[in-house]
Amino acid sequence: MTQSNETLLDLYRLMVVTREVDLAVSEIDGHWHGCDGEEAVVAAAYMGLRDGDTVAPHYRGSLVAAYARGADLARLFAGIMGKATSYNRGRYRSDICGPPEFGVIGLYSGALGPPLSYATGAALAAKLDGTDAVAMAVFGDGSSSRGDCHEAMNFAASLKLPVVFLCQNNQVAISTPSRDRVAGTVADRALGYGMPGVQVDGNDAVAMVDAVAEARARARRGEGPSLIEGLTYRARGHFVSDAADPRPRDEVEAWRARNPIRLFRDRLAGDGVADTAHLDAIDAEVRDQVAAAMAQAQTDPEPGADVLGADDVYA
Amino acid sequence: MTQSNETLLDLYRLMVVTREVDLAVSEIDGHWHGCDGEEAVVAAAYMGLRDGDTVAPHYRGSLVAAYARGADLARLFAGIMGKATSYNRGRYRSDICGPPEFGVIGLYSGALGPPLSYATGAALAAKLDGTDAVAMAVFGDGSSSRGDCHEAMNFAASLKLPVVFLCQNNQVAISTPSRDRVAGTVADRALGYGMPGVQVDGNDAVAMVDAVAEARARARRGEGPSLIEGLTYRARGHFVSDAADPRPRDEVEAWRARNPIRLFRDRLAGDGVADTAHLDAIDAEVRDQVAAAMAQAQTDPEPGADVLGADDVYA
Amino acid sequence: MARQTFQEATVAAIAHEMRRDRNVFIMGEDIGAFGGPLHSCKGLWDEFGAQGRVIDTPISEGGFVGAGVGAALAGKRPIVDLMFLEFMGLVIHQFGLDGGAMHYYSDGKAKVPLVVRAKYGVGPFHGHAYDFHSWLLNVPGVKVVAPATPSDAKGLMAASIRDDNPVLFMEHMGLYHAGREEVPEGEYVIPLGKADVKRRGRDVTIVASALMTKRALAAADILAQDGIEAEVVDLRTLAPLDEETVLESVARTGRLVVACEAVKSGGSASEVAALVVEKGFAHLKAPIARVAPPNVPVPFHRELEKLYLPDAGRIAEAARAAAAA
Amino acid sequence: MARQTFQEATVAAIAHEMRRDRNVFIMGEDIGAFGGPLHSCKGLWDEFGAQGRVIDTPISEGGFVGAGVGAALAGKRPIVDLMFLEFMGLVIHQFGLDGGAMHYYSDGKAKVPLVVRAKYGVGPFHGHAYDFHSWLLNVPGVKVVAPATPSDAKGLMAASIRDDNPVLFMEHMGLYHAGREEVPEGEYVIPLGKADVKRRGRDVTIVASALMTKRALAAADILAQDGIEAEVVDLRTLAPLDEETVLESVARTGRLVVACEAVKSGGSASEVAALVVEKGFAHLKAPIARVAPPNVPVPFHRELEKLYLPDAGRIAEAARAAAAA
Ligand SMILES: Cc1ncc(C[n+]2csc(CCOP(=O)(O)OP(=O)(O)O)c2C)c(N)n1
Ligand SMILES: Cc1ncc(C[n+]2csc(CCOP(=O)(O)OP(=O)(O)O)c2C)c(N)n1
Ligand SMILES: [Mg+2]
Ligand SMILES: [Mg+2]
Repeated sequence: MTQSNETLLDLYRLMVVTREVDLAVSEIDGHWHGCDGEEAVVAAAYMGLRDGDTVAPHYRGSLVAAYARGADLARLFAGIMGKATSYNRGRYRSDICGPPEFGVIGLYSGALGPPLSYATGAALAAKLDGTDAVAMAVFGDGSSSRGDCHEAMNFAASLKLPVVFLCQNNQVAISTPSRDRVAGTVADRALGYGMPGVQVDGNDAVAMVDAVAEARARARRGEGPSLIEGLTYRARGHFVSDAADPRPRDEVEAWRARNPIRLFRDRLAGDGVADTAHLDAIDAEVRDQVAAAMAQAQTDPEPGADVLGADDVYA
Repeated sequence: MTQSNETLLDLYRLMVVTREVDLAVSEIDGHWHGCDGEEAVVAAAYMGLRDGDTVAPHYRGSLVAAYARGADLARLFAGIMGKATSYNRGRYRSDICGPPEFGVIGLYSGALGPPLSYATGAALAAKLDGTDAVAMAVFGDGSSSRGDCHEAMNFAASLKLPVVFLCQNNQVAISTPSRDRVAGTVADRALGYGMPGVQVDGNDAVAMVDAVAEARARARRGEGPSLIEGLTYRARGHFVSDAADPRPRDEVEAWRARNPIRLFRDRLAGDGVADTAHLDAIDAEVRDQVAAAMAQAQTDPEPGADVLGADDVYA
Repeated sequence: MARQTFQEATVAAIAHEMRRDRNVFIMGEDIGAFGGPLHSCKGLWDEFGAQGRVIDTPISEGGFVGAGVGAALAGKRPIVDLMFLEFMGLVIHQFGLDGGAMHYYSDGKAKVPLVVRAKYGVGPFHGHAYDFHSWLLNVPGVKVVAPATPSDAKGLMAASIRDDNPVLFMEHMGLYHAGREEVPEGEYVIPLGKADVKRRGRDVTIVASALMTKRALAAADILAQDGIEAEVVDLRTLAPLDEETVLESVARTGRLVVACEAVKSGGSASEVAALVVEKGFAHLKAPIARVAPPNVPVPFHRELEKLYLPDAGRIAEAARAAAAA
Repeated sequence: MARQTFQEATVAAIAHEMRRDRNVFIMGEDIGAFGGPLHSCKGLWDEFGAQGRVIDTPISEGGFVGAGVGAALAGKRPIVDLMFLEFMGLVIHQFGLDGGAMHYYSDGKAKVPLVVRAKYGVGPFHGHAYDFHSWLLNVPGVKVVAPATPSDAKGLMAASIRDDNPVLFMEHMGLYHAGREEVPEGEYVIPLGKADVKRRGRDVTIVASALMTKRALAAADILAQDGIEAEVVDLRTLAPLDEETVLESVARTGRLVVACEAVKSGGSASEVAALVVEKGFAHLKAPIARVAPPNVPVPFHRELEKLYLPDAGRIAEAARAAAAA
């Protein structure tokens, strides 16, 4: 599958947004789980969805997913600080939970795994309604060990639901290397469910977006779910202020050298999709946008006592 | 791997026990989940374990597992009626939960799935203690869809634990055909965990016992878990009094024609392992043993009020 | 009116709502052509199966309750047949913690109109009896419904399906096929969160739900022979609790017995007792008695099961003691 | 004596028990070389890692808590670090329903000496705060421990490891690194099931645990300024509840406030209130007040979090009202 130049530049832009969001939030939140090195997987996962589609993003990249679905960056940033202007007025955190009004299903508790089933349910709804909407169910390599992952995949495969399962495999879970605690490869699991499974170079933006496009098209045609494993690398710590990184220095360096934004940039320039000046302009525009959104969020008001809403628990 | 004649005859005997237990219990308990047609898988799973090994049987076959580990048949039958002479004095049912003093882990609630992890824990204990004990984790095709199955397999495979995962695939779960709701094949899932996985003709007793022996030997050598899928067929209803059987008549008949006891009997006679008279003698001896045990259990006393043990919940 | 069992009335409500609203569908293990264990979905396949609205699921409780949450977020109104309440422990995260939090955490943007129905209770079906509802009272955002009669089952199931929150609908196996009563046909909705005074009396209040309501009514008959007039309050909805009705009753009687099938420690009977000693203390003339099983798992032998579960006699005894105190 | 934080004292107890009994081992996510989130296992890897007794697990809570149950059945004494109590909803079946039933259902043959430790609580670590212990009071066979001080953490962790039942050991993140105190070195065991009167007083009893004990003590200081002498009963073990100590205290004071971090509805405060109105009614001179968060999930913004969680002022206010009633 080949993407249009426009799509490629949108993808590039979203990768730059991912990086700039990372940089901006890192300054205000030591507990921010960044996407440095994983921008290609993140941006490819959430780009180009349609109205009616649903995404249950991996928590690492969740804010980018919400942005890609149309949420306002300033309000998302406000949600990291719990400001009154956030989409939920400060009741919950936007770093792991996007606003549902944009078709984003977040972590409503801290548990990884269950959102894979929620995405499957959204796909079931699409099938019941006879639409061609799809659901993206994105999860980390560590999260692939949750029973939810198995239950969602078997359920989706046996009912032929329009789900794209995407593993954002950064090869580590907090401190635990996936080679130690994820037996086999995630992509190989697809075979056991009789669905297509493919391992993709997660630092190759084009390969990623092609794989996602193919899986989505298949889902929209009613042919059922697929599994994509984007093999990438967490270039920094588990969260911003995570000091210790026990991973081999040379491994870290080798992956950092394969920075997906830089690789993609070189390719776009090399293939003549855009010249350096154009790409620089995108960079600058994104940087300004992110900075403005952050400045806005920081001056936004804190929530008042009424937001607690002790009687608001029921719809 | 080739089994000794003695082993083959033990296997035959345990298959006959499985059938006779079925027949006997069917008379007193309409909710008995029988093993008709599945005797080869059941007997092969539980035969020949050693002291220190642990088994978490599939509920269908659990009583046979307890018997194979050395529990007394009369007391097991008493446990079906909740008699005072049962291993737990009537507090719990022996049809789905064997006595732990025989290394059997049953269903302590009605939920299928979690025992796979309990078996994995027993294997972890063996590894920590440096013994060569193994754990058998047996489950149905329907139960393979539980997240527990995935979590236990990944856990065992990544820690190289001595577990044999055995799927008693009778191709149906209550009314749901596995081809409808178990995507792919169970055996193929092994690949995704990087462990050996094999589908075996579950009505071929020799093939089954060979596969089990190989997997156990591998586990005892410290080489980690394996997965065996024994493909068989539930020759009758979900439980004894289950009237409706929506499965295609000819499919049912074709499988009934491949009755594993009959097939094995023919093979034993054909290969000269035992002549018909010898096999008949085993049949008769087992029949008497089962009848005597049932007669005993039926006259055993009911539990008294003291068994409730309102204050006995803590060890 | 139609003479229906609890099971029939429940299914009638589901069918009615499925006719009324195309977004309603049902899923669970063996609920399709098979009709569901204990006929929990009898007839639904014939009417709605071809529309794809009666879905057999794999044995993946977290997966399909989770799918229910996801479908509800997407605008459907799923009913999940969990088969047995015992399995709530496998799905409380999806149903309760996540499902119950979504509305609040999204500041009202997300709605989770999901019904999980589940069989439980000591009864003729020997096993899967455990009564696990009490936990959910401590999980914000979920509702818990436990009808005692066929009519209530019908009206409360309709209301549960129309409710925009995750609702646990409890179906007691000891009531399931245990006799028919006249049940209103067609549209019949009983609001959630309202208790029902099933018998008036001035001497002592007995609060109960589900099978315990039936036994409390039998206890009231026994007590009447001794000249004690017991009022029986059937909670019907356990979360949110109808505080008013309970407090109003105790304000009149001054005495309270709470009968509950969940084990005593940590059971929902404690919640009712705490409510009354907090807000109705001035009216209390006697200790509040909780009549509930001891703190052990449901035992297997039939006689032990009987010793385990409170019966009319034990409820009456507690009420007599309260009335005399 | 050593000056230790809650976290250090807890780990000291684990290390001591691991030295004492080779069957004790620990597993959980990221507890190996990394040392566990918030240093929950700091130092254990260095001392016991090479023996294979500190095991990093996959992210499979049901799987590794289940493996803990299985290893316990097989004679080991596993400690499972669940990371956060929020995940109890993912494992309550394995830990509670199955794990808690095994001893009883096997007529004493099975023992499940398993400790699940879990962090929770509103505190400096922003998130994973939910206090989910109350459910377990309704699950037969499990124990629940919630220490309030470093010393108690040490003695109760030792007792939990030596206990032959599934024990939930709760580690409040607001207490975890919040100051040191003198903690006995070496062997130090506090029996489970015994409450501790942390302050004597004759006017009103405040029952609490964990962070609420600290706040109750602060409330008692406030009350003392008004001449009200509050007695603070720290439950320490929530299941089984030390009924005697609570009842004895209320028998003297006649007034009871229960402070609890779990949301009010269905929280364990209700259990304490129910106990007292059932068995201590004769001594009660005022309504029992439960001081607990409202029935919503823990909100995110720091100010909302503060409004959500009871503080010393609110506990004092409730006690003052009780004392005046
Ligand atoms: C069910 C559950 N278990 C544990 C955690 C704690 N936790 C938060 S992030 C994380 C690591 C997740 O690893 P992975 O899925 O690979 O995502 P990554 O952080 O690498 O993006 C863990 C264990 C959790 N949030 N949920
Ligand atoms: C977790 C769980 N879900 C559902 C059930 C109800 N149930 C009992 S037996 C059964 C079918 C199991 O199918 P399978 O694993 O194939 O075993 P089989 O009966 O065919 O031997 C079901 C769904 C259960 N006991 N536990
Ligand atoms: Mg990862
Ligand atoms: Mg089967």
